[in-house]
Amino acid sequence: KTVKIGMAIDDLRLERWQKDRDFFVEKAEALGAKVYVQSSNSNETTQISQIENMISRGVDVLVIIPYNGKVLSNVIAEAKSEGIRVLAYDRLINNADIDFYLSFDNEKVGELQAQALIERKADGNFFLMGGSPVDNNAKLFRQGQMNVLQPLIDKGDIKVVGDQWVDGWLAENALKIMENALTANDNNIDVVVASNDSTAGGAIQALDAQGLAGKVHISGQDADLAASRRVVAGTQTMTIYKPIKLLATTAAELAVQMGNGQMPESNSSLNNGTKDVPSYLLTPIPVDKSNIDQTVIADGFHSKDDVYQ
Amino acid sequence: MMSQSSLLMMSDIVKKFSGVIALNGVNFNLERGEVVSLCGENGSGKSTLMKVLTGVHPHGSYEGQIIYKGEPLVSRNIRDSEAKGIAIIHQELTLVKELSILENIFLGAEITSYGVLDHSAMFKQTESLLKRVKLDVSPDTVIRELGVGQQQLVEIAKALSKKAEVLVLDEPSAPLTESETRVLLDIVKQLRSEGVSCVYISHKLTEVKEISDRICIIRDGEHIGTQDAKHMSTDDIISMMVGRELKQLFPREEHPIGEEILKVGPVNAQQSKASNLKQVNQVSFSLRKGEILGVAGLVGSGRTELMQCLFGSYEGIYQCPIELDGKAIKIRHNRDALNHGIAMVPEDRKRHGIVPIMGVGQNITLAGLNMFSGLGQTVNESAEQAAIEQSIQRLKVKTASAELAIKSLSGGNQQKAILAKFLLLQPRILILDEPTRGIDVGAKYEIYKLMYQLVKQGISIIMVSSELPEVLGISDRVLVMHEGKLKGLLDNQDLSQEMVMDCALAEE
Amino acid sequence: MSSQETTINSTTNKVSLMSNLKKMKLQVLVMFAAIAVIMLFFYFATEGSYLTPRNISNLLRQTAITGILAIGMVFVIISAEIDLSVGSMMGLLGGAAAIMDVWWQLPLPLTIVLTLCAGFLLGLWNGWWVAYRKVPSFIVTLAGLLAFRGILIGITGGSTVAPTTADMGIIGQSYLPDMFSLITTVGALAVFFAWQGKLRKTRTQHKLSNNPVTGDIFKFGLIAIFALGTVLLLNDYRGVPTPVLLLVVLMFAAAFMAKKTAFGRRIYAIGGNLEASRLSGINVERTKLSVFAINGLLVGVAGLILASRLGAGSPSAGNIAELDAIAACVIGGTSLAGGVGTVFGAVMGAFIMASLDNGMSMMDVPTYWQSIIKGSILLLAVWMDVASKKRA
Amino acid sequence: MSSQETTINSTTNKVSLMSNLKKMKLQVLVMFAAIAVIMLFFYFATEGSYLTPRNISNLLRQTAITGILAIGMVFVIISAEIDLSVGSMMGLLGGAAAIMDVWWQLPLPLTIVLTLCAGFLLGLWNGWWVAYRKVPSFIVTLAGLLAFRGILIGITGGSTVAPTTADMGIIGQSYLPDMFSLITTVGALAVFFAWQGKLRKTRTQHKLSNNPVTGDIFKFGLIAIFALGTVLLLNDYRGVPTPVLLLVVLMFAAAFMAKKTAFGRRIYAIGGNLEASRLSGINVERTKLSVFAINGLLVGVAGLILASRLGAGSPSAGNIAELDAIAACVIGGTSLAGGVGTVFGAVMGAFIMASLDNGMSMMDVPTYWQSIIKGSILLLAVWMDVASKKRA
Ligand SMILES: Nc1ncnc2c1ncn2[C@@H]1O[C@H](COP(=O)(O)OP(=O)(O)OP(=O)(O)O)[C@@H](O)[C@H]1O
Ligand SMILES: Nc1ncnc2c1ncn2[C@@H]1O[C@H](COP(=O)(O)OP(=O)(O)OP(=O)(O)O)[C@@H](O)[C@H]1O
Ligand SMILES: O[C@@H]1[C@@H](O)[C@H](O)OC[C@H]1O
Ligand SMILES: [Mg+2]
Ligand SMILES: [Mg+2]
Repeated sequence: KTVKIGMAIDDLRLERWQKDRDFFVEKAEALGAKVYVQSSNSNETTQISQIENMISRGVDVLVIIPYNGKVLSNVIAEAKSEGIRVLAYDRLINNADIDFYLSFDNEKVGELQAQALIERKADGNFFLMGGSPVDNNAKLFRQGQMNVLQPLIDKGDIKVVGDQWVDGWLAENALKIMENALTANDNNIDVVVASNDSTAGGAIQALDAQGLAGKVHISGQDADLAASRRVVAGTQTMTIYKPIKLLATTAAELAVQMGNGQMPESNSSLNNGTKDVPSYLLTPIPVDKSNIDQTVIADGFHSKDDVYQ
Repeated sequence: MMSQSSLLMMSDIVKKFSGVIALNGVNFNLERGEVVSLCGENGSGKSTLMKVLTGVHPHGSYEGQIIYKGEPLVSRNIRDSEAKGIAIIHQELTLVKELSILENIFLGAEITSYGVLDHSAMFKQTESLLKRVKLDVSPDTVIRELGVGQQQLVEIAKALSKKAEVLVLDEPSAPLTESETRVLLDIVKQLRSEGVSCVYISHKLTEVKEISDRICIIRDGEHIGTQDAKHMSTDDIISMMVGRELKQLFPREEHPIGEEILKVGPVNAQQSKASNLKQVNQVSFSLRKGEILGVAGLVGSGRTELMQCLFGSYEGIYQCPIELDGKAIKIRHNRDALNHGIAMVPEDRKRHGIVPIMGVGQNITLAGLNMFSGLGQTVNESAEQAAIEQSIQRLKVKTASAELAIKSLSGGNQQKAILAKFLLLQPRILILDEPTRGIDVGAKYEIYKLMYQLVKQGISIIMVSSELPEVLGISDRVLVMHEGKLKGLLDNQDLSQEMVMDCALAEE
Repeated sequence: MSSQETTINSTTNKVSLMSNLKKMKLQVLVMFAAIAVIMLFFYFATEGSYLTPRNISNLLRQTAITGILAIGMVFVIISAEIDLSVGSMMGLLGGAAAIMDVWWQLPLPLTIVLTLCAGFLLGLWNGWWVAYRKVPSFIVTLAGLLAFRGILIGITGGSTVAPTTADMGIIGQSYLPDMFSLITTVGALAVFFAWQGKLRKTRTQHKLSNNPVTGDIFKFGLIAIFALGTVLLLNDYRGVPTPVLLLVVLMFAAAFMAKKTAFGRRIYAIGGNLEASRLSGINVERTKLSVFAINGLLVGVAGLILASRLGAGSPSAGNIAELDAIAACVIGGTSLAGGVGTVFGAVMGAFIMASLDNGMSMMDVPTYWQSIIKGSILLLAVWMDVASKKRA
Repeated sequence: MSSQETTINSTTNKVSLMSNLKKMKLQVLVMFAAIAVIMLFFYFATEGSYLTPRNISNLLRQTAITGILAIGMVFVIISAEIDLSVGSMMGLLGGAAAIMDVWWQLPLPLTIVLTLCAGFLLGLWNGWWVAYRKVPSFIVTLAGLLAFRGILIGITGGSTVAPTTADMGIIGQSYLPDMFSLITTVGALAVFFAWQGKLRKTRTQHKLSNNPVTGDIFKFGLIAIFALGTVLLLNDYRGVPTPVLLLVVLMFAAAFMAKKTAFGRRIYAIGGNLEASRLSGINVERTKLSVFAINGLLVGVAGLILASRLGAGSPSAGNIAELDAIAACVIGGTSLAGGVGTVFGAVMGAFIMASLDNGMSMMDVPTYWQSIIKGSILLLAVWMDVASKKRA
């Protein structure tokens, strides 16, 4: 029989999820499965309705990138009662009986970001720019960042001159936040700890306007095309390359296995409040100018022409 | 004259609107079971005085004292005064268009049982109230579907439902025809015989003479005098109101009448697509150059609709063949009519006439803006101001300034401003739908004079009016309508009111 | 057909009433036709799974929240005001309910009462500024939109409050016993028919035109079949969902309030002509205050359902729900100018919107196409309504 | 003070005019007072950095987009309509501009022209449905809100289109040469004063009341000082930002259109009384169509600035910008009932909102507090305005 997979995505307006979807669908279809994709535009009720509708459609497996990982308990309980297998993709779903979690080590992501920054500048004024306040990953990133930064803050080397969270990971919001932070601190900002590329993009636009792009160190994540270009151009210090192709194709394989009633292998397990969820965590890779060719481009994630334009 | 036993005594009432003095020490008293008329020019403060009485302008917003039944009257709002037995029919219609007659009559005073509306009880009462005002429609009819005159009858019914001891009627007869006015006057007389006191405001002085026990006259917010009605002639009232003599009411002037310029008809207008009922049924007429054609008929006879068809503003389905100067023209939209030199001053001033928050001047130039605008539609202010000034002078619009919002003008002056708006277009044919409704004698006189001035310049006028004396006093020919049909086209020579009414009601 | 007959029999004066009824009917008809077309289309497009008992159940549950918000909103709009804060307010109230449930572990009834009280108070707050301080409702509720969301994020610290207790699940996730729903429905229908019969008698008594008996029997028959059919269909899956019951009960209560109480008629009056209402002695301020308070109460109900459905209080819950609620009202024939609108229409509007969302997501239409199509259908639906009204 | 004097000199009849003028002035005064209080507060709260040339420059740049949207919106609202689609439309147009620039590599002038044309056409689309198909604008533009966003996501495939060329940066990121701004400002002031002088003469000629000469001189002096002061301040940093120039030019052009052209007058008229305007021979439909088209054009300008500022076309750009634009209009004294409002007020409203956002984010206030405070200040500002109007 063909396995029917429902993929519920948070928000396709964030560039990386497009890639995830494309790789996933391609692989799953190659394995003979049928995939239904829906995106909720960052709205939890919409996402719940979409999952309900997929259940009505009779899917065998649900692959969910939650907008808010804590509000899906009910609908997942319903899915389970229909015998549907559930895979949490990239973001953990809490308090729910999910079958599997596949992601990168998100705390690690935060650590790598902070590490890369302090390698370049280990003191001075730091500005913290968090992600979407309702995204569990955003908190994990911050946790990882603080693992590295806190000792230096306590020592007094690093001064945190601002801490803002960017609603919906939107570049526009990040732009305004950065402009105002620069003004408030009279441009005395040495490092911006941005949690992903779209927020970093907004912040760099503000830095650029002050002629500070390339002078202020700033992190990112996802190796978006625009960000890769910035890394090459030197305006963004680093990004985290998460081999999304690997993640997505692995997920597709797992989903098909689960759809056929098998239980995939795990390499770790995480407690989500309900149970220890068998998990598979991939390793994120920090990328800067020096290793972009060997990673992002070598993997075919972006073409060399695109990045070096 | 001021007896101690007066039911109501208002003394030294002063009311200001952000600096403007509308009432300046007015005295007014009312005995039990009498009818006192309040007369004065437009803007003299009649409505304001009554609003002070009925709590629309709450206690404290005016100076002076009101003693009612021997005690000071303190009304914070209209509910307070209604509770004390004082009810008012406002000059402006105060009905909610989306609600039914029944709902409007009991609005704010609904009959309920256990919190649920008692439709039956209200229905019965409404039916008898409607019978009393001789309005033959179902209590469940939505107000929107009624003509202005019928709406006024509903207002009267509503006031009657309050069973007040003092009833204020602010120009109740303005939108009514003769026969309806008769009904109204009979009702007032009956109320008086039942011991109810009435304050009656009207610009129709024959009514005033007939109904009042006493007449109180104010001018520019000042109390001019109150006298026994028996001792006052219409001329007395007028000269006290206007401050000068006014010899005759209709300044009839000879004027040459030219050849036929407009042929209309047969006009047919349907009420709505759903019904075959016709608002206008096979009406044809013609108009000559420099002629005043009066259009008479009862309320709801379809006069307004006929004019709307001619002007291209009727909203339903209609046919209206028109020949102008012998050539057939098509009027699909009121803009077409205006382009052909046909202008119309609409009947419902508030809804169709004024842009309330705009200045008087800008209202006047609204239709003719193109005349003052040059390159890129830039308005030439100088030319515009000059035109406004001229219009205001020509029609004697009483306004503090051309920039004052038109809504704060008295009704009569609003009417003159709208007239000015269309005169500015220098139309060939001018349609006036109830042009003097709610306008004081002095102003009426001036409007008539203006009409003659216009016809002498070769402009033709069609005047729809529910006041027969006016139709007879002004027009050259009279078109009589009844229930959508043309009943007669009479030459206005030795025509009497009876002859017109007979014509209207004659069987086919 | 039936109205045609009556037109002929009735007198000239009565005609306008008839044509009015006919107009209303036409609008209802257009709405039903729209729903039928939408449903048929999706039925074929999803190879039948759209009309399975299970999806009908889903669909109705997905209608519930917007429907309840629309009921409150329709009164606000009829009174010629607007409430942009309902999305944030629902989020805040849902969050509050979750906090009471998760953090404070209050018993469910207490949580319910406290949440409803809070809703009522927030509604009063909005209403007070609108009615007594004369600040335009657009501004008051825009401020609410911002502030309520801010308070929600503040009290939850931006995190999601989860998981709620099993009790809490009752409000949004449970189903009624089959027998109970059946019996209640039959009972309700009986009461309704009895009442209509009485109404008919009074109308005859007052010599008002009635629809012909055959027409009425046909109509009532349809209603009965429709109501019982839906219940049976739902019972075929898991029963009538509790939020759907809440929606239906609130709908009838609100419709009754709108048409049969003085308070309801006054709302129409102040929306239709504020000055006239004031001059008729209506306490305009208090009426507006009450309308907003009632709206707040209903938002409270919606917030409880939301919290129960989410199993959590989330800082972003209810985002832009106000637009859905307003759109539902307008699709259902409510005029934003005030004075015109029905509870029934508003709920239908919510249902149409939910049907579209549900159908398209079942068809696996990409989200961006869904927005485009939803936008277009909104436009076309209202345009058809406008065009048909003009014709009549 | 000055209005006090005139009141005394004028006759009874003139008083109401004066009090009218006074009312207007009072509103402007309240607005300026509000701005002053906000600015002072932030000045102290940020230890002075709020009022540095650099932040003033920021602040004005942050005002530009909302300000330009508000200019278009104010006409829509004056004509008694609403446009909810501007946020999505701006996103779409910005995205289109970015696509032309990044993907197609069109020269900047062509990108600008095409984007503006596209804006004009989208505006026409909205306007056509509103004016000729009589669909309520709330619905038409709600549909636009959904559909335009959908199209944007569709054509960009959901990804961010970046980076834009350096040329594109000119629109949103460049500054004018110091001398140029100074000379233009002086020139503009001269023209303005000459014109006011002429106006004064016409008014006297037609016996309309004028403000006393001393008052006017004082007022014009203030305006001159303020304008030149701002320019000098901005020059002290990097010069007048291009988007600010655009805002100012568009503001004056629009104000001129509103007050001095027949078209502008007609917009007020149809908002004040649609039926009366129609019967006066105004082509109501065409006027509404034009209003929406102009609004579309302005959204196009805003979209270009946005794309340039972001250096990208982003699928979520411009989210809920419509609310900001509408709020700006209403804070600036525009009545949602139509017929009342000024361009100047709308831009001031946008400025007040931007000041709040800017100041609070400079103070590093947590986002949720920002929402709460912004909401409260919105409410208080409009309430003060309402209260002061009633008093006057
Ligand atoms: N709300 C108001 N604001 C400002 N001025 C007002 C207001 N109401 C009335 N006025 C002014 O008060 C004066 C008296 O008006 P009022 O309506 O009492 O006149 P009236 O005698 O009833 O005239 P008419 O015969 O035309 O009805 C007028 O100059 C009018 O412009
Ligand atoms: N908008 C409307 N919808 C339905 N019926 C209407 C409408 N307006 C008027 N009517 C009906 O049309 C008929 C003609 O009314 P109308 O007032 O226009 O006549 P009229 O001869 O001009 O009388 P009036 O002296 O009142 O102006 C009345 O029976 C009225 O009930
Ligand atoms: O990759 C990131 C993802 O992990 C997070 O959840 O959302 C933002 C993305 O940038
Ligand atoms: Mg009056
Ligand atoms: Mg008429």
